[in-house]
Amino acid sequence: MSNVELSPNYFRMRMTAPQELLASAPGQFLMLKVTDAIDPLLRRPFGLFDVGTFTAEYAGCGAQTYCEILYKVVGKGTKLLSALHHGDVVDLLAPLGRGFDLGPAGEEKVLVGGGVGLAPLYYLAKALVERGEKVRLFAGGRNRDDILCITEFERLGVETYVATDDGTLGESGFVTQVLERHLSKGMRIFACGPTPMLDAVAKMSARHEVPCQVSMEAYMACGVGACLGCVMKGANHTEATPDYRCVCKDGPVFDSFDLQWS
Amino acid sequence: MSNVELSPNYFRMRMTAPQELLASAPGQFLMLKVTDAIDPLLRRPFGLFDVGTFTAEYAGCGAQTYCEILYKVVGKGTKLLSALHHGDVVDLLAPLGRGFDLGPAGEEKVLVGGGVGLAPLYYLAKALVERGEKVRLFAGGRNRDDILCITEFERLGVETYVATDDGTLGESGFVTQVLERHLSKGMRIFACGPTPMLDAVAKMSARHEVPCQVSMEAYMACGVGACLGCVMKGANHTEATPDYRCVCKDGPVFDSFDLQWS
Amino acid sequence: MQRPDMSVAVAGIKMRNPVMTASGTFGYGAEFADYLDLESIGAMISKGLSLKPKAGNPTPRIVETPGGMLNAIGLQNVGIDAFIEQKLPYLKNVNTPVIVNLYGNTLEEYGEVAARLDGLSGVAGIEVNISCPNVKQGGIVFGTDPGAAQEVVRLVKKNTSKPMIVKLSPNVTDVVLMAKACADAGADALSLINTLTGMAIDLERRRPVLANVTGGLSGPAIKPVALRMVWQVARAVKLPLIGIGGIMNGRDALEFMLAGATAVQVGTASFLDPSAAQRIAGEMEQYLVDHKIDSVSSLIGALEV
Amino acid sequence: MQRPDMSVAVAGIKMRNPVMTASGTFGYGAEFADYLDLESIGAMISKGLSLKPKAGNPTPRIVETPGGMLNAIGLQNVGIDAFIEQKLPYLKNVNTPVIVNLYGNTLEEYGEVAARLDGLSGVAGIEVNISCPNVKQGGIVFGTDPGAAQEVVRLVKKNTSKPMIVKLSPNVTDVVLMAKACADAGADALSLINTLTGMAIDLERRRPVLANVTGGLSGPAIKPVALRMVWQVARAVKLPLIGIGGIMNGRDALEFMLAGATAVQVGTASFLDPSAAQRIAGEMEQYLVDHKIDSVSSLIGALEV
Ligand SMILES: Cc1cc2nc3c(=O)[nH]c(=O)nc-3n(C[C@H](O)[C@H](O)[C@H](O)COP(=O)(O)OP(=O)(O)OC[C@H]3O[C@@H](n4cnc5c(N)ncnc54)[C@H](O)[C@@H]3O)c2cc1C
Ligand SMILES: Cc1cc2nc3c(=O)[nH]c(=O)nc-3n(C[C@H](O)[C@H](O)[C@H](O)COP(=O)(O)OP(=O)(O)OC[C@H]3O[C@@H](n4cnc5c(N)ncnc54)[C@H](O)[C@@H]3O)c2cc1C
Ligand SMILES: Cc1cc2nc3c(=O)[nH]c(=O)nc-3n(C[C@H](O)[C@H](O)[C@H](O)COP(=O)(O)O)c2cc1C
Ligand SMILES: Cc1cc2nc3c(=O)[nH]c(=O)nc-3n(C[C@H](O)[C@H](O)[C@H](O)COP(=O)(O)O)c2cc1C
Ligand code: FES
Ligand code: FES
Repeated sequence: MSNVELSPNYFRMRMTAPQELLASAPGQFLMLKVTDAIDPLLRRPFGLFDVGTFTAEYAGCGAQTYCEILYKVVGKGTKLLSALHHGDVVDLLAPLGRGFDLGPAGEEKVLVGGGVGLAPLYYLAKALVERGEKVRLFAGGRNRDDILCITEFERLGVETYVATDDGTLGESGFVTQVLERHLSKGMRIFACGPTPMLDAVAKMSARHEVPCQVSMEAYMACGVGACLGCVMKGANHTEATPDYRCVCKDGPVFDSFDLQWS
Repeated sequence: MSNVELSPNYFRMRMTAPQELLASAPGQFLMLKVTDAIDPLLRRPFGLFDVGTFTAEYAGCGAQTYCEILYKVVGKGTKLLSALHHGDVVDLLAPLGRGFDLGPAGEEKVLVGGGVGLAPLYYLAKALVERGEKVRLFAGGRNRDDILCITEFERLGVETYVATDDGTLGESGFVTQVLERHLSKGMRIFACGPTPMLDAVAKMSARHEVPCQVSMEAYMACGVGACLGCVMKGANHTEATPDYRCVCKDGPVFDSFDLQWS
Repeated sequence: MQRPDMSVAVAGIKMRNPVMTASGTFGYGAEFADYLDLESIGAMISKGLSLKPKAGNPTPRIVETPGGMLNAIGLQNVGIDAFIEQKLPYLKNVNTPVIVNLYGNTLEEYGEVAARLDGLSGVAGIEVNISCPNVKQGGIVFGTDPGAAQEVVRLVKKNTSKPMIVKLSPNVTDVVLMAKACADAGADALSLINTLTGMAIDLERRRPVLANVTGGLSGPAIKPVALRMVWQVARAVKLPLIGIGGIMNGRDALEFMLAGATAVQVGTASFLDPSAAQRIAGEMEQYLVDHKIDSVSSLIGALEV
Repeated sequence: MQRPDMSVAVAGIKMRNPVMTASGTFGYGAEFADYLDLESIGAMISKGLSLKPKAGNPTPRIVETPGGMLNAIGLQNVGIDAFIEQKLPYLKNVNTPVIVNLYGNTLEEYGEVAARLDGLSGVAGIEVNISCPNVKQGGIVFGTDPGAAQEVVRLVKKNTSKPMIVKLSPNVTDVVLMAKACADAGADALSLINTLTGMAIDLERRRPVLANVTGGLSGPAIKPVALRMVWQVARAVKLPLIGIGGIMNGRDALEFMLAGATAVQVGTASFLDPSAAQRIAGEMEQYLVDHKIDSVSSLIGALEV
């Protein structure tokens, strides 16, 4: 594996992975067991940032599938993860969940990422560019340290727009404000980031009548739809007629219309 | 720190330590917190194998005290310990307990170590040799992999005798049999190793009227005499008149007469 | 050497090995088919089912704690009818006993759910979860009151001809008293333990982490309590016991058998490793091979005290 | 900003901060003088003392469990007289309240130990450990029976003019019931929780690890149960509470205060880090500074539910 710090507290980790991951969809995620010990006990979920193959020459021992994650250190699991290095082994469960529906060709694709929410959008951008789609990325964060891998997106040919709360990179303000200026019918939104941002994007997409998919986060235990710990309220959820969706199994990517927003 | 495997499952670890450790006595021990996490939760006790000072030139930044331990991988704590390497930091509590009483000068000093029980005897041998004493070491183990650092003892000028159960190094049989052939009045025994060995040595020393100190092991939680978890029966212990001794505080080194043997 | 005999039977339910999957931690079974061979484990226990579908609690529902986790799923389930229609047909094709975990919001519901299952092929037995508040008796939990537990057990017994396992709560002063009460009321086997009630607090938000405030503690943290309770009950009650609580590997499982369990259930471990139940059965067998033990049942209650 | 006010008072015992050391985990205090400043902590609680010296249980007495440890020390102690003669004089010179934890092998002994301490200078208060078996009532534990607990509390109350803290056992169906019983019987404060009864098994030897078979579970593993019980009792009983169970750092301690505790006790943490109590008090203060909170007492029971 490799594990590099991209900006303070943000890391990009590449690990060898089973070949089946090549069949994964952007938006799917994996769960890592950070330690063999019981602390932390549960696996930690991360979006697939990229999946690919080392050539036999590069890998030195037959072609080798790898996957990458982009993560932020927020607690003890990610702290431990950040200390791993070449030669360490980490146990991964993947691919999990339902990824993005790329939608029909021809529409303009708009990716909206907040902070580490960029992670699954890179894998998505690659898939879209491969199909020859026009892709724009709107990336937001609190400050410039939260804006990651923009060059990588640009290298794919993605047009990028950046906004930071404090204006230390790109426009000053919320990325949703930038997005709103560029939004028009015929586009399709793919968003990942903090819930308040997704909430704003979902509402905006409704106003603009633009289809929108969001990738959600929730506390997870199993990642396979068994524990019912990660559920979210579906659009029609009421106390009397509850409608819970599993983020791990029915998501993490949902059509924004299928969920209940604030 | 440095951490090298001496023979299968036996490691020698050197770590920088507070200067106070220079005032420690052979036979004292330290307790290591193997991980910041809660698994394993408790500290693990290890005898001081050596304590010394790197010169300012060697350390590169002022003289630096270090200590060493010699340990065997037996469970999860020692397993984790064995994975540490240069640059890692481990939290140590030392020196703890009561060490060996070196006794009057002039007597011949006899060290008896079983397997990793050799650990505290090296520090002891150094102290004795420094005082100009004649020192012999009797080292036993199941097979040759259990016999460690004999060269280091010989370099100090210690006369060494080795026995292994399977005869793969030194004499075949128990080290106590070898010891018995060499034992005579005017000697003083210092023993560390598995309890059955210590039991045999204690009885032999009584028969030969040779003073004998033994370094004991017990499950420990606090290491400072507070939890009363590590106690052992004193010589006069009975159900009616109980006499428990703390291995961590009253020991780990005891006069063999002060303990109750099988 | 021959392969050791791993089979055990609990209240007439024959299993190829003692490893069952604990209710609520294995979905309805199918969720795990990609990760392990469902025909490699002893038995599967369904998510807890009630008469009507149940929405469960608001979120957050789970949180990690030191060496364990709290859950307040709130018994979300599809209801007994949907289970029978949608989930059971799949399970019938799996050659592994299926045990239905059930509960009622009232005493009567317990009886109705049991009746609904009686005679159904593909259901090898039922496990009655008595850790639910009895709404009518002011919220007292059936599983913490011997009298209330007996009522539930008697009623279910009347409504079923299937082997009936009663699952005990650890949140009691005297688990032996509860075990005896359930035994007297007609339980064919006892499983223990369910989760310990606990709580986690979000210091920054000054709120409980779980929307439900309290939740059930599971995982390695509770293993010592579970082992103790299995041992206590094994000495006092003749029924076969199923040990549950923090079992992560084959050694843990065998410890429960020494304490007196005929079989074990694997819960939280399946979240860390979806193939845990199969792996644990394999580790148990390997232990027997390594120690030249012919049959796993020879270990039941073999603790020397 | 000024330094936050860390002081609290429990039943009239004034402390510079809310961090006390838990009984049985801090020896008689002097053992830790090399590792922390005894005058930096809120209060010290002695090892549990009885009328006569007590030998305690055979060994092994302790074993590590996932995220915790079991102990079966068996209340080994020097006895109340030796404590007064040999340990108290040292403690009197330390400017930190000393609270004596006591227990009796019989009801009467509780009263006698309390009487022996009454009027002694240097003893700021007593903590009554009711988690002991009542030999006369067939081994039922005082702390799990409301009636028996009340008898103990009433008798001790009669024999002391010192602030009396009663320490509750978590091994009960309804901790609130026990808390109310003790409050009614005259407790001035309640501390909770003592250890959860558990067990560990040595698979190879097919024996319990502890010579005593069962032991008391402490450490991070039990924190969720402890928090839940503190919260439950805080809502039901007016007395000041002292939160105990798995507190490893300042954040843990503050969570207990949000749940309703006026002070906390640090137990197992002192084994991992002999200066834990001082460190935890420091971490609490730092949290207050970082969050611009003037006084730690403003957090007591501040959980929003
Ligand atoms: C489907 C999915 C995909 C994700 N993808 C990424 C990603 O690509 N990159 C990335 O950096 N992070 C991602 N996350 C969030 C990531 O899982 C959490 O940051 C991580 O689990 C925190 O672990 P920890 O031990 O460091 O923190 P903890 O000490 O457990 O907690 C620290 C904080 O993290 C939050 N947290 C803990 N567990 C989760 C969880 N399961 N989900 C959300 N928040 C949690 C808690 O609310 C807490 O405030 C994703 C989460 C989900 C559900
Ligand atoms: C005073 C003292 C000095 C010691 N010096 C050394 C030394 O110099 N080198 C060395 O290799 N070992 C030494 N030991 C033993 C060492 O502490 C244990 O091997 C170690 O704690 C095992 O930890 P673990 O996590 O790897 O094993 P665990 O997984 O905890 O247990 C594995 C086995 O180790 C035994 N064990 C666990 N904890 C202890 C303990 N506290 N004391 C004794 N046995 C234990 C258990 O009985 C178990 O069978 C010493 C022990 C004591 C009490
Ligand atoms: C997420 C979750 C859901 C659970 N749901 C149920 C349930 O529906 N019915 C039941 O009887 N027990 C339920 N349990 C309890 C488990 O079956 C088991 O008794 C408990 O988790 C202890 O075992 P473990 O430590 O191996 O997880 C649930 C446990 C968890 C963690
Ligand atoms: C080794 C040990 C000895 C203990 N002895 C006593 C005691 O004598 N009296 C008592 O009331 N509690 C005793 N306890 C319980 C602790 O005071 C405390 O209630 C419990 O350990 C939970 O706190 P913790 O998780 O912080 O350790 C003891 C605990 C341990 C670990
Ligand atoms: S994490 Fe278990 S159901 Fe989603
Ligand atoms: S280890 Fe605690 S008293 Fe010795």
